Amino acid sequence: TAAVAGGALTGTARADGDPLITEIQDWNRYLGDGVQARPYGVPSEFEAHVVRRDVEWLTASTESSVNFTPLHELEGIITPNGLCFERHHGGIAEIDPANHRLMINGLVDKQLVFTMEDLKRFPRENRVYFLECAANSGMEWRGAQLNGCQYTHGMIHCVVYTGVPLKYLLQEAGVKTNGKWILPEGADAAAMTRSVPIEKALDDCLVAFKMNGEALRPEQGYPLRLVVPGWEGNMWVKWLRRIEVGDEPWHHREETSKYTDLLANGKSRRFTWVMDVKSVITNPSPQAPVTHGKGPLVISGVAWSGNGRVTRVDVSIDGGRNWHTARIDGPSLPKAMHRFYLDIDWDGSDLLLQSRAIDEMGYVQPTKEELRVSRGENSIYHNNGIQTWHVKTDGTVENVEIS
Amino acid sequence: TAAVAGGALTGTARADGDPLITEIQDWNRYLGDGVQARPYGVPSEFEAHVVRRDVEWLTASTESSVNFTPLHELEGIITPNGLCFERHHGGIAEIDPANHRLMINGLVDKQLVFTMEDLKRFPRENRVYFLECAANSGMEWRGAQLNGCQYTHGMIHCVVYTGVPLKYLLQEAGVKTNGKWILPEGADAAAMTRSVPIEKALDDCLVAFKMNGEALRPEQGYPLRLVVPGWEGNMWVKWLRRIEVGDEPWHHREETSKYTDLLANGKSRRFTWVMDVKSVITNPSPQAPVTHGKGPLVISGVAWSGNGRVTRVDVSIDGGRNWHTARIDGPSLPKAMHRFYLDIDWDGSDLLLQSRAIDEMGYVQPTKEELRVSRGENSIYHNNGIQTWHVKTDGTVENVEIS
Amino acid sequence: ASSVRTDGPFGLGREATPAEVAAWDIDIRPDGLGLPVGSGTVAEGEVLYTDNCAVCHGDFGEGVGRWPVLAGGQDSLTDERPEKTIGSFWPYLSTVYDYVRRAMPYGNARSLSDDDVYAITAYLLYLNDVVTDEEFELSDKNFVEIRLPNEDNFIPDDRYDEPHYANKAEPCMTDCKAGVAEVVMRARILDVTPGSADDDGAGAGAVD
Amino acid sequence: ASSVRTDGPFGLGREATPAEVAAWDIDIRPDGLGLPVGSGTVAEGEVLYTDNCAVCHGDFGEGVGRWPVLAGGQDSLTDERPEKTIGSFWPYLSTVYDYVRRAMPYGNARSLSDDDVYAITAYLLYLNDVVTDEEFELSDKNFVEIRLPNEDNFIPDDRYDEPHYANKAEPCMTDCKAGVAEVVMRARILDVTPGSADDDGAGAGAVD
Ligand code: HEC
Ligand code: HEC
Ligand SMILES: [Ca+2]
Ligand SMILES: [Ca+2]
Ligand SMILES: [Ca+2]
Ligand SMILES: [Ca+2]
Ligand SMILES: [Ca+2]
Ligand SMILES: [Ca+2]
Ligand SMILES: [Co+2]
Ligand SMILES: [Co+2]
Repeated sequence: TAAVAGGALTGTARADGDPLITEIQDWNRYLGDGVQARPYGVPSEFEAHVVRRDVEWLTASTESSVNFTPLHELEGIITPNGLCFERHHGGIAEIDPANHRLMINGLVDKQLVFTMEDLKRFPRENRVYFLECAANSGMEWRGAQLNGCQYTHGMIHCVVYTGVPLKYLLQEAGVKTNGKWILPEGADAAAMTRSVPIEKALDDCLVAFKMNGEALRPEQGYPLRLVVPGWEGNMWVKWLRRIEVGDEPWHHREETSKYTDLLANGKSRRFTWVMDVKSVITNPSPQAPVTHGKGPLVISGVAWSGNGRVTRVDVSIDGGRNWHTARIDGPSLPKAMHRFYLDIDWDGSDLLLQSRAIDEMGYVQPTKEELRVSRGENSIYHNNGIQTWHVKTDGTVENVEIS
Repeated sequence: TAAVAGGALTGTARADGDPLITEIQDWNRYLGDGVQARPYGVPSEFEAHVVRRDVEWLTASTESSVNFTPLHELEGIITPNGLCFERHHGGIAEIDPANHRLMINGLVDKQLVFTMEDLKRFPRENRVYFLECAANSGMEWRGAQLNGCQYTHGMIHCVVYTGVPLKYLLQEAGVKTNGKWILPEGADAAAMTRSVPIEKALDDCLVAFKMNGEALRPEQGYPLRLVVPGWEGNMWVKWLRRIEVGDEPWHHREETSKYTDLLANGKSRRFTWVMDVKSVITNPSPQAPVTHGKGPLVISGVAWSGNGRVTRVDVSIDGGRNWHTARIDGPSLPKAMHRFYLDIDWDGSDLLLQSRAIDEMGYVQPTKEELRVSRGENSIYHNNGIQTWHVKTDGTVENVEIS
Repeated sequence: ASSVRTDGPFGLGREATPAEVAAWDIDIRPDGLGLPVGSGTVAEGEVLYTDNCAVCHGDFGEGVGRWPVLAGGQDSLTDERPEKTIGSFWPYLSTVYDYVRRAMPYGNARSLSDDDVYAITAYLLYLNDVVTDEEFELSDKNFVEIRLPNEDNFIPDDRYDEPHYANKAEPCMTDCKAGVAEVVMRARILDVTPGSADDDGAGAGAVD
Repeated sequence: ASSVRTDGPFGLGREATPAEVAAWDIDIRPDGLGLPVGSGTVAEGEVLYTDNCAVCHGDFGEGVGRWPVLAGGQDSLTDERPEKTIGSFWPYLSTVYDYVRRAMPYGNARSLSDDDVYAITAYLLYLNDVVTDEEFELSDKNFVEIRLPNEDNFIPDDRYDEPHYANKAEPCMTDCKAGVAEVVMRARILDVTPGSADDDGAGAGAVD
């Protein structure tokens, strides 16, 4: 009656049957763990490979570094909190919410200090938004480099935020007529700052304290983070402690030295905030090869746009010669991830998989070549070019560029 | 420069200022943990109180028992996987997906066995659904008993499922014309079974392998569970290993001894599948008192209906004498949780809070008294009566019944 | 060449073998479908029950501590605290055979032979006064003849005939009830949070 | 009586004290707004830099290992591997003062005095050949006179003028490109999964 390893028999039966069926398994006979074995639950031990991963050679220290969401292991549009990629500039600030304050200063009628409890007395909203680092896919500007969508596209996550519309807090302080920009600032060792135009601040920004229903995770800014829907992840200041209102932008380090886009002619674009329309096939992909041979194959992926909803995703299996409009499944929400599928019958020959998203503004995801022609190869940021995966006859998958 | 406890100063400033602001805190100076400190992340240490909890005297053993979702700590409509309430009948089956099989037998053209890999080759869907145990609020039939919405209403969660529409699997086997019922069965030590009519099976049931984007949690049926939208949680068979098609229902233990509703006249309703329109205010509530005194107060809660969308939620602050239509916030999806808010100015006097949901079928959440008049007090299941919380002048909250 | 799919069938999975179906197809229905060939007597069942079941369910099915009660409770269904047992509540005997075979004894399921389950089922009938003869033998031959007393008291779901649902009236919004609301009842268990002052007081009611 | 709210203001929070605003309001802008009173010379900065910064950024700002490069790279912005430093790339000196004061030295932020930051900023100008005199003193008085070489090379975001965005054409669906697609380039790093065969090979490019 002991459990029998099923590997050899998977998918086929002996004359008398698969012992995993014909013999009574331990889990069908003996009691498992009861309730409260884990008051806060964790994934199965068989899912231990589903984790955020970093690339050691990328950065000098883990405290200013990044790791990547395992997109190829996920489904739907919500990223579980434990798997949302991390990007820190001075490590994770661990802050007792009782010791956290939010200050509003600068060009306001009344400079204010809020406790967390104060903030939870304002009307609040729940919104699903993707957060993408502007450097996502940045290592692919010069050509195919990393073998896995976790690494090429994993600086993104999408969760439900609960927070106070920033406009309520600014109204409370009273923005002066010459207040045109805000400077959100973090409480961490990097004291992260970015300049945000007041129009955006008064539009859809949230001061969030929850993600996916529970408190923000420490690595995502617990107890308070700024949500800047559709815009560069770097602007979503974590451990938010202060918002200054000013009449001009600050041109701080993260909007001059970083997060500016160097063009081939030596000029650099600045304030390139919106994360453009983009998509990627997550399965199959280099970390998620096809193991089942020919026949029915689910092609699955995610698409998003900082401009609003994704209205259509096309998928090609022949390297962009012919396209099929994919099925977008589940909620289609503005500035949120979208899940798409194309179900095919695989004949077992090579595939060159691509996906191409179109957003509600009518923008079409460009090819990598189109981007390189317009921008050169030194932009680092905002690489939303169409990704190609080469599925080989043995089911393995490689990150390639094609003619 | 050490961190200063802020308790005494919260909300007020000394002449020179709050030392949490005027003195540089450790987390603003020294580096915190880097990326990959926790490849699969966990909540902040300051959230250690946000856990599932059980009530020890309820059951003889934890392996056939229940714990409760901490609704009063959550927001929005998605329950984090680690906090989804647990209900087991033989403990948690721990199953290697490679060793899991799904059989379809009975009145079909071809009896089939699927591996997990087979199932992942069918077209799949992502849908947000609440799962409520039919016994949720069951301990309140005779009157107010437990002080906390975690205990009175916490046998519910709402997540995004990814799975294969059950109809595809049944089509694959070919249901014979006399196939009118299915019997899903679990692989756990309780080998859980329920009878489900074929109309429901072919309508919106899913055979799910993911929740909130990642693999099902072990306590929620990893690697496979049946999703039966809007219907009693007990029917959502976990560790799903078999589906038999038959011409009559099976009248198994969980649909005869249990999950039948005993009326005052000694008759019992059977096959009471739908979870009716229901709501509860989660904040304030006994476990989440008002700590900030009078002034702006956010009243927050959740509503749901097994019949479809919730179209309206009304809130009363005077024990049902007068009602105010609340703001439903975030996605409104059929058979999913809905989040509602009423923002009030609290004058500091006693409140008798109630919420009342209305669904798209036009059903209105009944009062507890209406239910008792129709059903008596021995029904155990399907208690969707309007809950009353008494907010006292000191901000503490009690579970009460009122005239 | 590879092509885009529109719909099934997909040709996935494989045919189940007869041995596989037999291994898992253990369910029983009231009409006897699924009953294995076999038999067992009340007297045989008493021994098996005493050895395997009584530690939790009590020598007479009265239940030890909070473990389930299996016998008694006849005519209690309209009481304030009804006792719902096989004899007082369950509609079909097939449920007993099915459930004991699939899930009992708790912690060692699937350890009983088919004959064992017949014998134990016979003994549970005896404990519930449905049969009175210790020599009574239950088998796949006579199984469907046995009826449980409460079978006729199950009715279809008619919730939506209840007045609060049936009329679907627009609910009242203002001055819905005369007089100021008064608290008439408070939570019996003040705090069930583990570790808090009075979480040890046991309340009434079961989880299901 | 308690009443339903419609909108703000809510009267929440409290007024910040001047000391509190002063403690947190440390940001600097290109026009000099926010600069504290103070000063420091290149020579003073060299000592401070050598003690606090050189271990990571190198004696001449050349960067040790993978730690950031702070000087050099002039005229490299159109190269295949541009070197973006304060001297070669940054538009405004205020960013140096602001960033060093808020975030450096890495691991011991906020440990430098305002004068220290003036001195180090002066030294970084010197390492970048923007000033050449070791006696040069930077202060809140002369700060905004200093211009960095690359200031004029920043332009507004004009992504949507790019041809692939500007025309918003309906994309091609069939026979979009002549000939069968050929693979022209493969991933340079075959497997970055920790523990796998070739994850030690370092690739090109930085995270940002
Ligand atoms: C270690 C304790 C234990 C032993 C031994 C045990 N049971 Fe049980 N029994 C339980 C528990 C616990 C339940 C309820 C399980 C649940 O609700 O998921 C139960 C439920 C039952 C029920 C259903 C009761 C109802 O009202 O729905 C029957 C019938 C039953 N057992 C029969 C038996 C028989 C026959 C044996 C011996 C062959 C046995 N039990 C041995 C603990 C035990
Ligand atoms: C222990 C290593 C370390 C020390 C010591 C250190 N730095 Fe840094 N420095 C860093 C790292 C790491 C970064 C990048 C941080 C990030 O990107 O979040 C950085 C970034 C910078 C930058 C911005 C570089 C750019 O191109 O954007 C400047 C300027 C700087 N440091 C100056 C200094 C000065 C001045 C000192 C001493 C007072 C100092 N650093 C000490 C590690 C160090
Ligand atoms: Ca059967
Ligand atoms: Ca026998
Ligand atoms: Ca106690
Ligand atoms: Ca300022
Ligand atoms: Ca000086
Ligand atoms: Ca290695
Ligand atoms: Co940008
Ligand atoms: Co029911």
